[in-house]
Amino acid sequence: MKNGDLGIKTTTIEKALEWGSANSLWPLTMGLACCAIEMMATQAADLDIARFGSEIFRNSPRQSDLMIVAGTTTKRMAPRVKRVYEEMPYPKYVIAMGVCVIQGGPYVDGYSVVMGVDKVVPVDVYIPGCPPSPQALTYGIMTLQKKIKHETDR
Amino acid sequence: MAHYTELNIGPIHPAVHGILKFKVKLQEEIIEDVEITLGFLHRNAEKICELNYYADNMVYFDRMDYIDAMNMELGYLTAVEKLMDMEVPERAQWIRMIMAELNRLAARLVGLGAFGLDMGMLTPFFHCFIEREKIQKIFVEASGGRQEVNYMSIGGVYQDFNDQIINDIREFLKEFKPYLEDIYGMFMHSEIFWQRNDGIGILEPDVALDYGVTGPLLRGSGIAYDVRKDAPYLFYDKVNFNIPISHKKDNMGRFILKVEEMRQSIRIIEQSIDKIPDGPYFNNKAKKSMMLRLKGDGEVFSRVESENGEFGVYVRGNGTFKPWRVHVRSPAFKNISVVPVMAKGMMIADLIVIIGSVDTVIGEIDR
Amino acid sequence: MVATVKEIEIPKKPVPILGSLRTMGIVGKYMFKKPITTQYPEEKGEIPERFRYRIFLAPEACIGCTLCEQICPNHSIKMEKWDFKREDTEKLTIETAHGERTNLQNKRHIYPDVNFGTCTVCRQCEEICPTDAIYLTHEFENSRTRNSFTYSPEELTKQEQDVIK
Amino acid sequence: MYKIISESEDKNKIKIINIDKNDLIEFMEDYKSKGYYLSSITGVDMQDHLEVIYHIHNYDTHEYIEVKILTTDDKVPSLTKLWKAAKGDEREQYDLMGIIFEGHENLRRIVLPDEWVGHPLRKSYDLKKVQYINMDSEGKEHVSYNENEGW
Repeated sequence: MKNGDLGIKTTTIEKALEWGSANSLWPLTMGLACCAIEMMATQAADLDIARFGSEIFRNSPRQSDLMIVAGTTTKRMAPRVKRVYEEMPYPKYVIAMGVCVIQGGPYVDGYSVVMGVDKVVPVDVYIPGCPPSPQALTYGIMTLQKKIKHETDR
Repeated sequence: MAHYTELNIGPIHPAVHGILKFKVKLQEEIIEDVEITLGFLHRNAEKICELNYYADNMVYFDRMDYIDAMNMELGYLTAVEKLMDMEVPERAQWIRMIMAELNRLAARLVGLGAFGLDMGMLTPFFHCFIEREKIQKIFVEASGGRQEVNYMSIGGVYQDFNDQIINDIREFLKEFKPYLEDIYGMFMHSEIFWQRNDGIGILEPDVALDYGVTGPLLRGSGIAYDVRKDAPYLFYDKVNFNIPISHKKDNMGRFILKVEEMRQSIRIIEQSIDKIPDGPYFNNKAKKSMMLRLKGDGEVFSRVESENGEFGVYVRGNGTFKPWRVHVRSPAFKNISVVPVMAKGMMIADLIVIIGSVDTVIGEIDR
Repeated sequence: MVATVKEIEIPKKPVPILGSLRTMGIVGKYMFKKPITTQYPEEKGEIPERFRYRIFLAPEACIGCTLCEQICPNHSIKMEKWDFKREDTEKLTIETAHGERTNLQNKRHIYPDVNFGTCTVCRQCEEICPTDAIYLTHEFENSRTRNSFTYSPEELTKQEQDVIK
Repeated sequence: MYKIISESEDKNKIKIINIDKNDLIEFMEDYKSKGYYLSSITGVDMQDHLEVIYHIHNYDTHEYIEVKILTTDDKVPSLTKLWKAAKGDEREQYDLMGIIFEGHENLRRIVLPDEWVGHPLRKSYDLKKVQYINMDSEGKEHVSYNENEGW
């Protein structure tokens, strides 16, 4: 359920919902390639993203509301990414991590890589870098939280 | 009458270490057959390598075995430098060796952590990543990149070691040695770990050779094959180390062997860090400016020992600035092909442990 | 041969319960160590000197030689016309890796335009730049909500928060 | 008896043996009995013909040998009966290079979907013609040139 779909004009409740969903983003392990290792490093002790309410990486799309697409999405993988995205319950958010999923990255010359995962699923936050450091990923998650709370637009 | 169940594992499954699909044919809980589907991470690196200049391809080799980037670069560079008759200064070779071994440690740590996760052991994962983070900090100090380092280049390494890096490596090793024993202890004193691994995933040596398996998987079957010993590259013939082998042939033996290899890697680094000579870290012939435009001619097949085994690179040049053909002999590709043999007759829960023990990296299988 | 082959020793199986207690002992030891988590947004942790991320440009030093464009492995850099007013180029001295350079000129007025959406941060452009005009910085906080990562030469000189997309 | 056409060395001091493709099975059988194992198969597109390169390796004598054969009609005999390692390698080379290994019992594409047109590592492969992959509800993959039919 996106903002404004409630039917009744109850801004306080919407604010509370936004606050709730922003601070309990449960990511899905969508580790496709190199960035997955940095995603694991973000989850690990050094830069524990549990501090942001992203407590654990869920392995089931039904239990998660944030999909971090970490790594190159190939053409063969794209339909599967889409299917997993469709299986996630609303409200759902997507983070594109790494340049491969932003615009194809180093594989722009190739034949089997999707030039940007936003052609497959709608993306909320893009994190450039190859691969982005765990700090950069954490900043991306903070950007998403701000976006959910309508605090940022860049 | 036999009644079969078909079960799909993957492509997105936490236990397959990446994106791979296993189609398992089950009779009750016993595995009859495993069919592997590859290609979900086929990034056409070999084709792009043909379109690029020689030195630009480092980017793609970094991302093949993405947790062992230094060894991948080394595999490509040993081939290309032979192709161009380029000599590498001694200092650069020692630096490369230290970095390759450090990265082997880092890659093993990821492997061990994920192996623990497969069995529901969450604690070793965190401890492994704490240590890996320290290695990556050394990489950043040296090269500026955390994981995909792009540190080596044709004719040497991009940036020189300074005293701080050497100190940091020494300090890291001092801390790491007891830490490794602790991580090892976390696994080895656990009964569940023993019960899930002892006698599981048996790989006979003749089967392993037939399938072209290399690396810890082959050494775990009792065949002492390591490229560092077989055809020493860099200065591996100037340092003392052991090639551990195990005749136990199962997951347990392989696990102990991997940890033993890490201890040997530490030994290599300790010896080589004292031996780094002064001098240039880059071949002047390939010195910066237009170094990336070098011609290569002829053909060469070069191999190095990566974390998964023998990583071979075949490069064919035709006298121009771009390679005519680059082909990679991927160790993980061979290793994964033996999983159906190892898993046959086992329980479905054992398949997960076997995949964890084989420890593949998909980026290198599909390329 | 210096490398020797050694058969590994298989340790004994742990005694039930006692083994688990030993594991708990090992793990418990770390309870009394210093916490290692970096409290990220408040403190950035120690970033080593050579860490590289977003590309910046020093327009005074750029001579428009197009070397960075040629070297980029995935064509992220394109040269673009930009009317940058330089002042006192004759007097300007810039220290580079190859010694001091004076009298820097950019007669064609072309400057690099970087698409950070494909940049792999491989640092080849920084390596090759003869005047160190293009360089990589520690600036990593550049996630966006829009897929537009093309930095014009002018934006390459600005800090991340000033680049509005 | 097989006939060795010529011998040379590559730049890494690996012996290259050129043989005729009809002698391949016989040659490999001989070397298998000497204790050699298959390490890798490489196809090289030389535009007018294809080169297939086999690297074989002896674990006891530490010897690496490169065996090279030429083919003009894309067909070479399969080695799957000798070494199981050839199964995956031959499928990969068929997929990317379009070499048809005669006698391989399961010669399908391995990294690309079955319907993919062309063999990408060929020099004549047109990179500008973009192909898209879609998947139906049963998990079967379809390839098309039309962007709208992709994923």
